[in-house]
Amino acid sequence: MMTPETAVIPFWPQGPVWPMLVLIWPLLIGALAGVPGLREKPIRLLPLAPLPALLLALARPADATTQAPDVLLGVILTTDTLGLTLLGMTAAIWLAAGLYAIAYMKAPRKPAVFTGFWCLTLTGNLGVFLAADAVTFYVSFAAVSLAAYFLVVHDGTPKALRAARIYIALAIFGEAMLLIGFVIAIAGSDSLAIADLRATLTAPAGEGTLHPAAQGLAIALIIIGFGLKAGLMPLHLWLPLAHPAAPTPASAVLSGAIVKAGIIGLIRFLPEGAVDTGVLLMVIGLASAYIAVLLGLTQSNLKAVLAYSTVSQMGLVIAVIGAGIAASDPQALLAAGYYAMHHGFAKAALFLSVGLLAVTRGGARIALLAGIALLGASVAGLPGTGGALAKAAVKPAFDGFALMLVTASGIGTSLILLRYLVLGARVETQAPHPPALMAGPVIAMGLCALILPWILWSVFDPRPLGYLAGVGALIDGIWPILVALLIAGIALSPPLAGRIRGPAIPEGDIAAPLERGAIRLIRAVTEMEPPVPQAHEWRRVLRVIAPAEALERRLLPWRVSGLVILALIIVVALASA
Amino acid sequence: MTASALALALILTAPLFGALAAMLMGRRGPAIALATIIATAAGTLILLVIIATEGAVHLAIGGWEAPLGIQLRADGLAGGFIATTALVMGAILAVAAKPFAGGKTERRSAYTFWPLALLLWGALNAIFLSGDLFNLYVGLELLTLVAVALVGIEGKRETLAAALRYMMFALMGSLLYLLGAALLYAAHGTLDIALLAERVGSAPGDIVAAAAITGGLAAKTALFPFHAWLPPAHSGAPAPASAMLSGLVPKASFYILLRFWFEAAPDLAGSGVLMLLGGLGAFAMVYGSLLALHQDRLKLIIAYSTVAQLGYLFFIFPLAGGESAAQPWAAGAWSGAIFHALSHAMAKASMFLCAGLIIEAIGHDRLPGMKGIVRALPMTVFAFALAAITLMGLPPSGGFTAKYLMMTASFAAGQPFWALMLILAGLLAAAYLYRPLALAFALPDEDAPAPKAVSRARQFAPLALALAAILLGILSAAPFAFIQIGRPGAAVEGLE
Amino acid sequence: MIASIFDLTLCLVILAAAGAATLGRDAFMAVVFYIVYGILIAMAWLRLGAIDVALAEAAIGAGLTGVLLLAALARVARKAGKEPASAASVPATTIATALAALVITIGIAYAFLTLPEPQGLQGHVAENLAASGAENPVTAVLLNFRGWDTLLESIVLLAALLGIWTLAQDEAWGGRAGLRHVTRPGSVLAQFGRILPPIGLLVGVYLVWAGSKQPGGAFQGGTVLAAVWIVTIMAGLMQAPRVADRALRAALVIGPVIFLALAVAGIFAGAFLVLPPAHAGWLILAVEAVLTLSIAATLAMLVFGPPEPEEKR
Amino acid sequence: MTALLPVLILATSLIPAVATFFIAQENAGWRNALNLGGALIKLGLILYMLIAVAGGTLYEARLEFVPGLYLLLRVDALSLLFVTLSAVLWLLTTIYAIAYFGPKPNLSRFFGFFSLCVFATTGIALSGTLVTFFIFYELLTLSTWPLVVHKQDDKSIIAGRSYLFYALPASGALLVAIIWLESATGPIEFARAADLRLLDDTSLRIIFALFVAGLGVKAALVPLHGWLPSAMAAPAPVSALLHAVAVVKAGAFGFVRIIYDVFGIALVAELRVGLPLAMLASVTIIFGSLRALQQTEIKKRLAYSTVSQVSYIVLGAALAGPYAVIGGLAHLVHQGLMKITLFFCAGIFDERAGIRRIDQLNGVGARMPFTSVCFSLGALGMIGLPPLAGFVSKIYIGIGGIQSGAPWVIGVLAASTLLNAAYFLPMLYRIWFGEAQDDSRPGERPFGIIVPAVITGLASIAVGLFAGWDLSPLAWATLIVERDYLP
Amino acid sequence: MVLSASLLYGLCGAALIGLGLYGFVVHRRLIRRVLAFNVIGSGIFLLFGAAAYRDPVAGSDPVPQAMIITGIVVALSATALALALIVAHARLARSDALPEDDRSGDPDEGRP
Repeated sequence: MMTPETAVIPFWPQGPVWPMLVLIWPLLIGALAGVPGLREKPIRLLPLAPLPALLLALARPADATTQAPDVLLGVILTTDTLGLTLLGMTAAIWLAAGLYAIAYMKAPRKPAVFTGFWCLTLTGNLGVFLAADAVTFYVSFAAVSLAAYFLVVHDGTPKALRAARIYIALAIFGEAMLLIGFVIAIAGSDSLAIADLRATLTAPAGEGTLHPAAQGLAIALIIIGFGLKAGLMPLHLWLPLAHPAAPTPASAVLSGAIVKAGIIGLIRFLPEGAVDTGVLLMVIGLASAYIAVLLGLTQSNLKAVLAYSTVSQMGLVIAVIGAGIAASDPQALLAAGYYAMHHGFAKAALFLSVGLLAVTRGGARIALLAGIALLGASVAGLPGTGGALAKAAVKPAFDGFALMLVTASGIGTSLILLRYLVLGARVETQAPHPPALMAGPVIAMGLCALILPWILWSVFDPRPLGYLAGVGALIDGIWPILVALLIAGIALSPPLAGRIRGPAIPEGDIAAPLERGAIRLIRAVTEMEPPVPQAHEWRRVLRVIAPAEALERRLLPWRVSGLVILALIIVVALASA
Repeated sequence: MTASALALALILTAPLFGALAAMLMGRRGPAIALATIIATAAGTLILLVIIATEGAVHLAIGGWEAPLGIQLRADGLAGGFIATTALVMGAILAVAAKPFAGGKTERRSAYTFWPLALLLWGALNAIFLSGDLFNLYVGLELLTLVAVALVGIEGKRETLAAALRYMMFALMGSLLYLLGAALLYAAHGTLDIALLAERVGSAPGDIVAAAAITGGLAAKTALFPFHAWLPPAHSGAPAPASAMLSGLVPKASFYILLRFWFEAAPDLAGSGVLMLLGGLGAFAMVYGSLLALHQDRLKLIIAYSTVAQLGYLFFIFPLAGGESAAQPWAAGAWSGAIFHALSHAMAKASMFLCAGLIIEAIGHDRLPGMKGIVRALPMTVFAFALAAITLMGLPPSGGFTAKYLMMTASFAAGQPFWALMLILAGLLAAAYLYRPLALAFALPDEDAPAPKAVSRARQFAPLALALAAILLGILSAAPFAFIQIGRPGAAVEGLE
Repeated sequence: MIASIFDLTLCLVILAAAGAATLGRDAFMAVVFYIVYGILIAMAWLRLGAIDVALAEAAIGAGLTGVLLLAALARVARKAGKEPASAASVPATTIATALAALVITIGIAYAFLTLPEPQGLQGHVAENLAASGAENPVTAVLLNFRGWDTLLESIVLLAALLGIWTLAQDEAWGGRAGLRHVTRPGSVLAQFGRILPPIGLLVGVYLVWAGSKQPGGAFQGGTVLAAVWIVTIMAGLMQAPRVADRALRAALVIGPVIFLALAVAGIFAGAFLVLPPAHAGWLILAVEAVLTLSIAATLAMLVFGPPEPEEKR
Repeated sequence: MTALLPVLILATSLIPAVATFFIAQENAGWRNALNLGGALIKLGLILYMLIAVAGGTLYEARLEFVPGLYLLLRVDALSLLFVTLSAVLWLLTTIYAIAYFGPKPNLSRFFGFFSLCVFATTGIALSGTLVTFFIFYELLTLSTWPLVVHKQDDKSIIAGRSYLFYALPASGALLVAIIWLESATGPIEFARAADLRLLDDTSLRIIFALFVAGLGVKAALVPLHGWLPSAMAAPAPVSALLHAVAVVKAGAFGFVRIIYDVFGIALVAELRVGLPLAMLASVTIIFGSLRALQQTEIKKRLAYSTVSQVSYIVLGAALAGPYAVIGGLAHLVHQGLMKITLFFCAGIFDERAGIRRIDQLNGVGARMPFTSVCFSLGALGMIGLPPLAGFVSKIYIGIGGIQSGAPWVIGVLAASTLLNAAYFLPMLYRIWFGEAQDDSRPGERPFGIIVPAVITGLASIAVGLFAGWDLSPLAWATLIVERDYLP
Repeated sequence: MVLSASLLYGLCGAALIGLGLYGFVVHRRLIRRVLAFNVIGSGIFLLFGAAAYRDPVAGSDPVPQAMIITGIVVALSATALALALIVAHARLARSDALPEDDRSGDPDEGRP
């Protein structure tokens, strides 16, 4: 690591160039936004940014490694299945959201800034799927985390500002934790390759390896860092704040793509075989899945509801990852990625639909609501949808009670998406019909969610598709949705409708008290007066001088000075004798 | 006619001739001074070259060898002091040319200043070259009377009181020195330093003589606690006189003290006496610095600084005297003290000259009035700052070299106390010199009267002195080697 | 030489006079006692075989110093409004000083008593006397062997004079030196002043002339000449010179200048202040002559004091 | 030639320094030409030397000081790192200062002392012995003072007093340490390991503590940092000099020299003094950040930020592991680039828009976009945002901390990162999202004032983004450690 | 031990020195100090001369005699300057003592 290999041409990467281009291209697009001629309508550039990534994902090159030793501490990029899949998903979502944004954001504030940071966020988001070394990963992760701040804050309303403030505080906290975790791992492995880092975190104690406590600390910090992004409870609180505050296309990418950066981080970095960690993640993840639903049901903002749904879904994914780690099961980790992919498309479609609801009337609106219902069902795992495949893929990771919980989580998922549907149906229409650029992406994303899992099944799961046609699987897929419909029916039944008052939980639930506490802490720190020495005051010095001055007055008369001279003679004589 | 005789004759007589000429021709003072400077400088240069190339010069006056005659001896030490004196006197007299200019009619102070100043120079040179204790006495008396006269030259009540006060110490010092010399002669039949070195033992007579000489010279050198006369005397005199009094005069009595303890009576120097002298020096450093901190007049600050700085010099006794004399570090300690004496002479003279120019510009030397003086006298303030650097012992200056050498010696000798005192004194010096400097750099008060202009040429003299003090530090190697020439005691050796 | 009763008595009287001079209350009486003391000391010098010193002590130590002290006392009494009384109580410093002085006295006495065998330079002087150009060993030492001391000493006198002149008031500068004639014409002093100068002049010149062979010399002679001048002025026969007077200044510096020139000439002999034995005799005489002139002028001016403002006259 | 070059490099600063004093105030053309010319020539010489030293050439120049004691100028990789930094930043700061001051008074004095400071810094960098180091170190102290009090108002004078109040006792401590050490071992050359074992452990520990006190003032270690914030009274180019080009860097550089070239890692470990120093540095990092958080003035906040950031270098040096040193050394450069950017920008804010307090920053992003962007770059780099410069140093120091058995260091790093964010982000927030009270657009002119900020701002991205490049500061730091400090 | 003349005068000189030192230090009036100074001086000379006269065979040593004469002249010069200073000071200060020795300004002895 200390002496990277030298390139013949400085900065020119070794290996395939395309992955580097995937990352550089959006940056160039972002920079273009600042060019005078383009500055007026930079939003139009947005769809261009993810195109190379999408092409790369579609091309599906063989596993290859690209190195750029001069950049950062030596950039290494790889294209493995999981990474490419999620890369493709991410690129697609960003493309869709970008197209959507052209229509949605007619007169945005500071379009150039928005475009620039959109592209920067995108770069980071793509980078996490390609990175094979910790520093590149970290840089990408930081880019996606921090640049997204500008997407959240874009509207500039007080609400947006507050949400963004909390978002950035948490993001930086997460970054810091992650950095420490990485640093420990790098120190333990003396390497930057993610694979080595992973290995060192479970390496048995011994010469040249990390102390178990350090390993534990690193793992914990990595979980905190990525969990924060992935909305792992109780670190989820930014999601319900940021999503409603951000412009809709931004919400879509936040929930559909950016959150996945945390997921890929957990998958990439957590070492297999860490049983305790895995179990812990499983517990927290499942708990998240349920609690988030309960919290989400109390919300009345469409995007907040969706955000809690994301938290819930990600809980599930994290539980899968936990299970995979605990069981040292790479298949489970792959499945988690698969599940995340489906969720990404579905959630992107759902978020984008929020904007569509306001501009759709008549039959189109009914079709839209039906589509939303179908997507919701897919997420809940309705057989035949892409979501069912996703559920099926992750289930082998669980058994017993956990499996039951996973299956039953469909109830919550359905409920919360029903809540969305109900709330969405109440949205008042402001415009006559939707622009194609808004409708198109929603449809495309929805279709991707429903269909792509079918296409990719074979890549992720060795089992034949036929397995899904089994009765057990069908029942498992349907009953939670039915239960949910039942509950919803009861709740919405005339006698109860409008009577049930959930507790008034603010968006972001625990965010408010935490925020108050943080503000109080900062204020306390700010007002603290440290004992800084300021001793250079003359007056104090002068006090020291007073005795000297008195002595000086005493010595001045000759009778004293002369006597002292005589005394000195005697003393010198005595000292010499 | 030999070059060394010519050099010595020039150095000894040129200032005296100059003084007599100035006494005769009242209004030609500056011109006579210039001629004196040239002649003395020429002699000094020749002497330096001779010492550097051939070693210490020895000359029996009238051809009478000791013990009958008086011996002149010019070793590296003497050469260093003579050269420094020439430099300092040159600068002082250059600045003095204006306030003490001849004019149409003869004025009292303008008349007496020049012969007095030149006599002072002559007395200094006589002392630095003399190898005979009684001859040193006469030279010392000449120096003292001239110095007293210069203190009182302003003719104000305070300056006369200061002169009288100085006179008391000086008279006492002279008598005690004479007593010591008489006892030494009575015991050993000679006052030649080289001969005494062989004869002085530790008989009661020697001890009483040493005690009397030490007491007398300490009073003249203004070693604490005999310094009471110094601040009023040095601050009351006109600036060029102060510069001589502070920069040069105390060095002469110190020089004799050095010659006495290191050359005439090295065996007598017990650790008790050496520690006593060093201790008083240390006390003087702290005490003088503290009082300097509290003064509100620039010249008083500089004067108390002299009290403090003279204290440094006495570290030479514990570090290079007695049993230390034969140790490897003695060379460093000895040279360090000499470096200090020389660089202090230049820096202190420069400071007093600066103070004089400031007084010319603003009419007084009270600190608050100095605010913003840098605008009117940039070179002067810069010179003052450079001199301050030397006094603080900061590199690269002669003061630093001195401090470095003495500190090294004190650690090597296992007496780090002196080193710590040196550091402390440097800090205190920084503190008391900082005040005037900071004020000089501050923005002037808006209602302050505009300072009078002072010509650049005159500002250059103190700057040259301050630069010389700095140069002494940058080019330490040559002077270091030079003042080792003929050094008593251990052989010349480098620092370990 | 064994001490006689005379010596003992002399010592006791000296001590008594010194005690009166230093410890007495009245300043004027102290000065008077001091003059007496000076004369007694001069006698002691005679007893110690040092006639040159005795002469010098009588002329300078007792005479001139006494005159200076008296004159100063008079002027101070005129000018100082009040006189500080001497200490009524005996403070601790006084006792301590007395103790310290006593200890030092004992120390000196002890040192004197324990002096090693004398190693005087009588032998050296005698050996080189012939080459010195003087027959009186003291003169030989003063003007040849240790001529540099003497040269400096003559300059010390000038330095003192310069110092005194420095104390003039600015407006008085250039005027006549301070001492005025203080006698009425026809008084004893005035008469004395008429008779003394010729005699004094003779004595002075003789002292210088004799100095090279017998006791006496430039300083003693110069003192006598100065005294003559002083008395003449006190008697009102002459006016004190103006300090700006060229002739006066020339007289003041001529001795040291010639002496210095002689010293510089030594470089041609490869040394400093060399009196070639062949010429030493007349050189010494010449130097003594000019030195006497300068010393006389200087001593007189020392007594006259700084010039004083004209209008006060 | 090998003896001449170091002297020449010194002369390129000294000659302009001395000559500038004699140039009349009105003669701006000559003055600027002299200073810029000196800076450019210096840079050229250094580039030449960089290549030569990378190839293994050694440059040495000796001058006898007193017998047995030499002033030694010696160019090794470490000196070059520092000297390159200061030379580059000197050039930029000179350009900036010329534009910043315009026709203000006392400029000859300013530029004279400024060049003198750089001269002293170069001397520090090239010093081959302890005594040489000390002499230039003190020269730096002295030549800085006139710059600190340049404005001559009361605040500046107080600041100057405070500066000397800290700096001079420190130099005393340093001198005692040096002399104590050398009295036992003889003159110490950095390149040759002296046998410090001639002294006992306790003495060595005291000496080390004295070194810490002596260098700690310039490096602004708590509690010796008090002068730095008050020195903010000086004009912006001076702040740039204090914080980036010369002064604090000299202290930090001194720590590296003392630990690696005087004591040596082994002895430091044996004496167990590295850990306390690392802890002190850590306390400083945290304390400085906390104090920064409390400030309401931009420059004060930046000053405390420096207090905090410079201790990273000390921390890296004190940890005494290869990675930590690399991080520390790289941070020497990184911090310099970032902090000088910040100060350039703070100066522009102040000079062009009168913005001094943080609450005046509201909405300035739209009014002064270039300045604001550069400021943001610097601030984000300070936080350690990848891929900006600060991030790289942090990673290395953190790794070094763990490898040296001081894993708590990463806690410090994390806390510091958070605190940095806490005091920088609100500023950025105000700049970009604050409500502007005033819509005027103060010009970011002349180019000289903004171009240096842009260059350093971009550089602080570049050194992080291309840290792996062979010529990056990090690579150079690695070279230093591999060549000189690895067994 | 036989009391020789030189011994006697030497001791006398020592006593004079002591007496003079005491007077020199304790007197407030400057003239009295100058007087005491002269007493010390002559005491030293006497001591010096007596020491030179210890060797009755060789006679008095001329070198000390010359030195003493020089000393006497030097003492006279000093006395003259000191007295002139005292007079000049008295003219301006109206006092024969230095300010710090003046009774009125002396805190130790505030008696009227």
